[in-house]
Amino acid sequence: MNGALPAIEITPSLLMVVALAGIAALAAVGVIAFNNPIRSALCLVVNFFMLAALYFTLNAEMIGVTQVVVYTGAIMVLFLFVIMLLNLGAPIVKPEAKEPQTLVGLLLGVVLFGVVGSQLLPPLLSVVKVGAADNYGSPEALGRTLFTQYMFPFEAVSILLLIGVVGSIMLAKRRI
Amino acid sequence: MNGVPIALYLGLGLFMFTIGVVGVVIRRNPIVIFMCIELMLNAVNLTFVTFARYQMSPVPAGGMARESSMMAGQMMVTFVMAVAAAEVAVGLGIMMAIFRLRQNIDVDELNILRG
Amino acid sequence: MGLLSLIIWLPLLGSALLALLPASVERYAKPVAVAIAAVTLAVSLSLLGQFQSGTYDFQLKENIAWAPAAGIHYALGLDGISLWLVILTSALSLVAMAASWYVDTRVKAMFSLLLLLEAAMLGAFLSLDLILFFTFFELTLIPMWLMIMGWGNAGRQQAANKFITYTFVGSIFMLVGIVALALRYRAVAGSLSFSIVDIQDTVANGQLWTGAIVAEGAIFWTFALAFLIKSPAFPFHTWMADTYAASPTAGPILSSVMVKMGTYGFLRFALPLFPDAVKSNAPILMTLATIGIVYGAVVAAVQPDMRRLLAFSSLSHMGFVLLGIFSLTDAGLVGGSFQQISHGVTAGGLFLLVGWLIQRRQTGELSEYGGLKLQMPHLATLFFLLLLGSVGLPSTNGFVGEFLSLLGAFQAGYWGMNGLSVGFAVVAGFGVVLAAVYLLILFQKIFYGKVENPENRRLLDLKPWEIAVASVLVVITFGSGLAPGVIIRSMEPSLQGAKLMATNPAGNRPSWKSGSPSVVDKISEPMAALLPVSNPTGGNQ
Amino acid sequence: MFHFAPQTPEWIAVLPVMIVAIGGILGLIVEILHPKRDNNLIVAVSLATLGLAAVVLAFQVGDTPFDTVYQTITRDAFGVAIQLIVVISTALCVLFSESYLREKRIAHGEFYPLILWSATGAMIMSMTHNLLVIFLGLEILSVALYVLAGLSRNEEKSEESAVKYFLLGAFASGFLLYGIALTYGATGSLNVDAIAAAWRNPDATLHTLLLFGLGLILIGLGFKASFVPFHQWTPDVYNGAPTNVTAFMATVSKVGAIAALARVLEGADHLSALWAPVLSVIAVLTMTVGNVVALRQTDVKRILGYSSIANAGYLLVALIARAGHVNGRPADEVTLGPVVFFLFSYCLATIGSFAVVSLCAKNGSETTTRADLNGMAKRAPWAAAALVVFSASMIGLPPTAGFFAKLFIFEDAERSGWTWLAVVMAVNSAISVIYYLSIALAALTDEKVEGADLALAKPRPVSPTVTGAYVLCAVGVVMVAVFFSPMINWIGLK
Amino acid sequence: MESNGFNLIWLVLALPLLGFLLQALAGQRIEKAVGRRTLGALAVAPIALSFLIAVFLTQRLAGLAPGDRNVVVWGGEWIRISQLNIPFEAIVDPLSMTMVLIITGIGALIHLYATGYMSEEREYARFFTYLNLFIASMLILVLGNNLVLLFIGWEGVGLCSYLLIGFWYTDLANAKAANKAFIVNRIGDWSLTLGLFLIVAALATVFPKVSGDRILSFDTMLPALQSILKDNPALATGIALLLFGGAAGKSAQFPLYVWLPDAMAGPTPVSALIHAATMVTSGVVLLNRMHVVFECSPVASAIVCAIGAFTALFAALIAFGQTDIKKVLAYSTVSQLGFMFIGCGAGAYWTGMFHVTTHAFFKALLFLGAGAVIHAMAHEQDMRRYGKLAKYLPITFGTMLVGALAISGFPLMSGFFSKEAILGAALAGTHAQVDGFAIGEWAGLVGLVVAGLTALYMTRLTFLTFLGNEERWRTAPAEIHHESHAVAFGVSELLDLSDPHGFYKTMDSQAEEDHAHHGLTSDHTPHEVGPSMWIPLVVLAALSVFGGFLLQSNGMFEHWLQPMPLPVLGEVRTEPTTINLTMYSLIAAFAGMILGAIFYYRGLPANQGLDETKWTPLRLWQRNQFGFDQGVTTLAVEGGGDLGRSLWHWIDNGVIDGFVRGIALVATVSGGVLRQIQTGSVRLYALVMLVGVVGFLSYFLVASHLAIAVTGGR
Repeated sequence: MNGALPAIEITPSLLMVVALAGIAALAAVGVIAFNNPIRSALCLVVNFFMLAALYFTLNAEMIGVTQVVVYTGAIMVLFLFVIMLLNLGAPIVKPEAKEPQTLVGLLLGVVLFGVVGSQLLPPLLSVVKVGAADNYGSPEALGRTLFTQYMFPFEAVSILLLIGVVGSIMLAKRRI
Repeated sequence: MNGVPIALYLGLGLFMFTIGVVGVVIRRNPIVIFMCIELMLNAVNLTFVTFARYQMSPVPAGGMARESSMMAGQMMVTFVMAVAAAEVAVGLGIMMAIFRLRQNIDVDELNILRG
Repeated sequence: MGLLSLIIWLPLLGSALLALLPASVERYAKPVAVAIAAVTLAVSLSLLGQFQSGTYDFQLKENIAWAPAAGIHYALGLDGISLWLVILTSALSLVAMAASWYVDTRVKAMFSLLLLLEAAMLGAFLSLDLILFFTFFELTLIPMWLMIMGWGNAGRQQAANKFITYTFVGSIFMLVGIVALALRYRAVAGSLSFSIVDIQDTVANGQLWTGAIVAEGAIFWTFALAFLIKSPAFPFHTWMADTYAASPTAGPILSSVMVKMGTYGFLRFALPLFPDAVKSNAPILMTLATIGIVYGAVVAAVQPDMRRLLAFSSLSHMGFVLLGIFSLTDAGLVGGSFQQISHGVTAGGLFLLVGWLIQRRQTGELSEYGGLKLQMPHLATLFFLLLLGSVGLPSTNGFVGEFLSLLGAFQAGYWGMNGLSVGFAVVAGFGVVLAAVYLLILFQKIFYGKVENPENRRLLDLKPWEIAVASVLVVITFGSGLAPGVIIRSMEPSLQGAKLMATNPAGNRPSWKSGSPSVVDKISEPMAALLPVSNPTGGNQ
Repeated sequence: MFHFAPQTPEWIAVLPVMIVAIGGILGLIVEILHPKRDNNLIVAVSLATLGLAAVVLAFQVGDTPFDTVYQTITRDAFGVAIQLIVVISTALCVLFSESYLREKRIAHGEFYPLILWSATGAMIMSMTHNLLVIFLGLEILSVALYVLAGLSRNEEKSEESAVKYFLLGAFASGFLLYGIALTYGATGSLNVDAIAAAWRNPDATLHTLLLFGLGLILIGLGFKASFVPFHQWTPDVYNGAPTNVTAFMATVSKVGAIAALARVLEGADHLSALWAPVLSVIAVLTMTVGNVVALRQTDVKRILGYSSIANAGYLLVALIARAGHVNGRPADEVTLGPVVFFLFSYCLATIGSFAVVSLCAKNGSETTTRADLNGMAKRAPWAAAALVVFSASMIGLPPTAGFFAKLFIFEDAERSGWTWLAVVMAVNSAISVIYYLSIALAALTDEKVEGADLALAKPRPVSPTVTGAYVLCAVGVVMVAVFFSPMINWIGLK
Repeated sequence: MESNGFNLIWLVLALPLLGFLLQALAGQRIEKAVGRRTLGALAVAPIALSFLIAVFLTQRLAGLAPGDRNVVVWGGEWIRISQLNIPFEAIVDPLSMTMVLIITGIGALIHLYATGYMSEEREYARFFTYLNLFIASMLILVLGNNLVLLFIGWEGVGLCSYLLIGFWYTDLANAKAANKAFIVNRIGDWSLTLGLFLIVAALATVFPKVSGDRILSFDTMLPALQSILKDNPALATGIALLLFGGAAGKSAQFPLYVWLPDAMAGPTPVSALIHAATMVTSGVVLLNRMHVVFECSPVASAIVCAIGAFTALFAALIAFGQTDIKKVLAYSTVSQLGFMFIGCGAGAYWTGMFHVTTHAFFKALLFLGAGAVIHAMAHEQDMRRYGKLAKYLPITFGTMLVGALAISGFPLMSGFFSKEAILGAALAGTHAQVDGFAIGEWAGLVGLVVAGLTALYMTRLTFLTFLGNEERWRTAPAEIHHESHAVAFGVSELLDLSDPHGFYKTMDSQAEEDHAHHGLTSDHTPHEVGPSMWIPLVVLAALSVFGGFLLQSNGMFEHWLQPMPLPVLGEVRTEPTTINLTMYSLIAAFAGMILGAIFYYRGLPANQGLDETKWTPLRLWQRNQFGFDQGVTTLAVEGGGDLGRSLWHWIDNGVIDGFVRGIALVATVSGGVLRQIQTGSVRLYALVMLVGVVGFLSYFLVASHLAIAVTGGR
């Protein structure tokens, strides 16, 4: 598989996916590039939306919906809420751009991307065949699976959520 | 959607993951770091869904093996979202707590504990 | 429960009993502890009646599987080597209690620790399982440390930490060696065992070490390191002087038994288990012993503190033990083992007297003393008599041990390392001269001259009971010097066994497990050990 | 489509987890009903449920192993043993918590439900071959711990440790997840048993995916187990978190991580020729860094933190030694016995040590340098004695559990051809003597007279529950050694 | 040999031992109860009784055929290991009985003398305890039937010597002299031990299969040694020299003589008994006992001869320079011991013993006489403060004059015969030689010179002490040393301290008198000593006059000792053929006496007076033993001390502990370095983790390619 790059047929769907992915990638860069946390958060929201769209291109409708509801709707709101609450809107921290740590971090990021990407991406450029049924992402499929095969994780996650609830109460309550 | 190479999705996932990692390493605002972690999780989610969709791996023939396989990735994403929610609740709580104590959340200044 | 268990558990439980005693009955702590120790001594002495000499095999054996899966046993046994050490230990524990009689603070704890130490040392001398031995070996450290810290003198913290660090690090290496040995045994025998009887059997028939010279040497040195630090031998002795100087009165007395665990370890474990390594490393160990003898003596002579002086004297005297053992001759082994006992008695006695003196004067600095002979004639006499044992005057026990050790070292020259070992005997012999130097200096500085220090003029002589206790040691010193046969007869077969385990070629070594039909008979011809093995006709020219 | 055949799950396998989780809920209810009361009832409830879980687990010892709940749950001797360790450790932590928390003025009733739920996380991690379940268990364990680390909300160091633990923990979870994703991509399954099948497939791309995935999973779990270079959070967090939480973190959290790691490596055994070398390097680094850096520490909690790093290295040696199938050892000979045994002895000694250290807390504050232990022998003689036993066990001296634990690892490593690793471990054990000894001796040393606050130095009565905790630990450490063989036979791992 | 009838020998040994135990355990009580006289009698009696028994046994021994005079008496087992049996056994033969007679006979006389001499001293009982123990040890030395048993006595007498030299221990100088004696002796003992080891090793070559019973016993050992060493002179030389090293230590031969002059710090009876008559001769006894070895080695014999001769000359020269009366006698002893070794070295062992015997008579006499003088002169020992004492001390003078003549070799007195025999053997002997160079002859010539010197310094002593023209103590009294009584300064306050254990005195009853001599003052009038002291003097004087003649007549002594078991050499001639020995030795003796009389008849020459600035450098040098002792002692004491201290500081504290500290430092420093990255920063931790991740994945990247390459992707 290591020969010349296989010819890829340019289709509209491909172009759309490339566009979505491009925006998502840009937004991701924005998250770490902006000094202001609010801007970062907004970039993250954009990124999450793009991801939701990409899930739809993968036929994972239920996941895509959940992505919008959970991440964009709940988690990011929470983030923004905290940022506002703590009055962190202004960039209170010194810019990191000139620190050696930033340089080393970026360098390592490049290496990480290079190491993994160089092995994974070229051979997979030619894989275009989807193996899953088209309705595999339907709520029905998810629901059936969740309550049969994944009943134990489903029970277990309830403990986790309970911890989340009790934990945040504990962290927030006034009585010390 | 046919015709899109899996490498595109995986590449985006890897890129987002890397950006998230780099962000954790270079940013000093714990909220931003946390957001970068969320970015990593989303990259992972994308990867899961991609693999679930493309089903590259051979799976034992017969039975519901293939179906199990394509659902597994999505299940994982579902649970990751649940976990992320819990983590956010707790994580932001912790940050609030320390902010109340110090009025400052620059992670580089969190260094009483060292050595 | 067998007799040997009784000997170990009596003081151990006694120690626990004392520790748990309510503080309100603290005043009974001393008599109770002494009673327990006395009973222990009585039981130890009763071993003499049970003991059969004439065999190197273990007697009164006890064996309870402790952790069969790991091959660990609660295995006890007695032979000629351990017999006298057991008696010495239980006797000196009583002496240590006598030395601690004037302790006023935390009496209960002190005597509880003394009993614990006694139990641990007895356990170490009676164990036939490496892990059991190691357990007891280590168990001595904490009580000793606590005694130094709790009742010690100036500089105790540093000394105590030095003591425990040095001895502990050494023994950790031994633990590693023990495990490695057991693993090696498992490799040849199929199952783990820490029993020296088991392991030695495979050594005797050559299974264990064939083709594993390096492993044998390495494991031997882990043991040797621990024992050398414990004994202590040059250059591992530096913990000793500080420890002795900072210890409470009982410390050095028990310590002079504790150091025997090192030399005993060589006899019990190193010789039977690592024969080839012992043979090839004997010159090194004899060199260390010889250096220790002379070095200890030279340095002892300039010590400003009497306990330090006696500490270095111990270094010197224990050198003879080591020298004798590693001469791997009958005379040397008997001499070394005998020297163990006699050093215990004389050094223990000297430390006892020094301790009483220090308790009266609260200092060990020699410059604080002088002229005490006029003031305390009984102390002076007893001190001098014990000192004679330490000097190695013929007719004292010290002479027998040193003489035979040196003779053994000299003879070792006829066994594969000509010249070198004669050199050992010559140089080590000079240590005997130097012993006179530092001990006479010690005596002179304490007892001769005029009483210059007004503090000393207040002193009364020893009390009758003190005189009685010390006199017993004096009697032993001279008694065992004049009639050493009692001791030698019972220890010799075991020592011969150990020697043959170390020196015979694989396949012809005696074994505790499967005996040895031929070799022992052949060797019991008296002159055989004097024979030049390598060179049957040549003299030492 | 997607009509997966219904199965009747054998809930008995998850009964212990359920009991503990419900125990937490009961505790929460009690707290809600009586918010201002003392927490004795909650403690009692917690201990009772943990005890019940232990009893249930004890009855499961020796049963035939089986998978259930659609292969998400595995019940085998290893899992039961690990769960027992988790339950016992949690109970011991709970036992000494109340007195400590009250002394530190942070006696929140919610502590107990959270610690119980956290324990269920560790239990879940040990009883599955499913990566999803492992991940969930890990998160249950961790999220509760993030909260608990910040329990002492007026203490900056406690909050700081919570932030650090949370950020780095979530970061590591990211790697773990990405690793699971790649593994999933290669195997099409979330079950570790599928790795072997995927490895047999000749597709090189899948191999690469698998290897990267496996590597990232190891990193994610290695973080929890504190392997170098993913260890740096350990001393800081151990230092800052309340002592009882630290005890829990150092033991239960590590047990869970090691158990999951064992499961993963078991699944990836066919790849062991690839991962064993790199893990052996990590093991050496972990042991050495842990021990060497510990030498320079003065804070006992930090020392124990570094000690836990070093112990993680020893455990890794045990895990590597298990990759022995490749060395031709008969499969039935290679068990996880050494790992379990080491974990148990480590937990007992560590919890005991922290229980003793928790006595340093006074009137809402707590300093835990070695000097703070001085005088322990007078204030609480049994605590000092117990600390000596714990140190001996950590060093690995007979006749304590620690000796047998290390002995087993040595033996396993030697038999599997990892003798050099065993030697490194031995040398490290020798180095560790110094700092363990320093802790034990510090407790036995008297206070310095000058500058000591005599009022504080006066003996304070030690709560019987704390005493109970460390005495139980000490007795356990010795009894495990004494009744070593019966125990090993009972648990069925050797 | 049958030991029938000789078991009494144990009684000879036991009596002094009993005396010792009695004195040690009950001496003070007896003294308090019945007084010193009885105690003294109890001390003398065992020795005297022993002497009587010894006489009886000697007669019985003499009654045996010469070849049978070699009786071993079994005593019991001592050290026994399978290869070696060293029992308690006594040997009764002419050599041992001769010594027993000297020891008990002279010993009894000196005990008697001491009862008077010590009558004013504290710790009377302690003195006799030591003295009785000494007799017992000395008897063990001569009676022991093997070298190890001999060694008990050998060190035992050394111990007693130590105790007695340091008898007045409140003066530290005495204590140091005692230490020196013991330590120097130990050096000799070291050599002796090594010789013993070498013997054992040598024996091992001929006793391969023989039972090892008693191989060190003389009756077994000597024949064996003879058979081995006959063909192995090098081994013989080795053993002989090591044994001689021991003998040189005990018998104060160069260079180990240094302890003997200092030993004069002990009470004078001790000097007479131990440091003149008995102990110092044990080296000669050893050589006699082990003569087989020496006879096999001409080289060793030559060395013995040479050292003997050198010591004789060296010590005689030093003796001439001394002013302390006891020091003169001490160096004289060293010198005479040198004579004895000349005789032994020449192969005529009996001559050495002969001189031992006569020397025991006259040197004991001289010392006791000196003691009487010192006693009379308030413990003043400096001859420069004596003069004209003959007037006050007639008996002492008379007997000492006899002694001086005897040692000077005045014809027909005892010293004359023994010295004659030695010089004769030396000059005639051919045994002591190295490569054909006969050292014996040269030694004999030196001996003649020394004989002259002996006469000279003895004359000097006699004149300075007893004759002359002024009573010099009247013009130059000794400086009076005021003993600083360490009175209870501040002690009473100390007594107030708490004393829960009863360690301390409660009342101020402790200002005890230290032993203090009253100095010699100008109005001092010396008095003759009492009968307990002069009777021994007279007896010894008689022996000094007639002893030599009696023993010499008909070669009695020679025949008594000569058929010692196993002679290797043939008969050793004691009459030189080349020169007329008698004439030369008479010339030497008389020349010495006449010269001495000329120099000193007027009294003390100014250049030897109290004012030492007027001394010639040569004399000063002579007096200081030519600087040898001082040099050696300084080197040993200071050098040893420096060595010890520097070893202690450099090796112990520096190298060893430094090494340990270094290791600890390396560990903690590397720990510290690793700590540097533990900054507390989350970002840094994450970065380090990232490094780990990247490294880990890179490894897998490489490894997977390698694995695929190797396995072809399993």
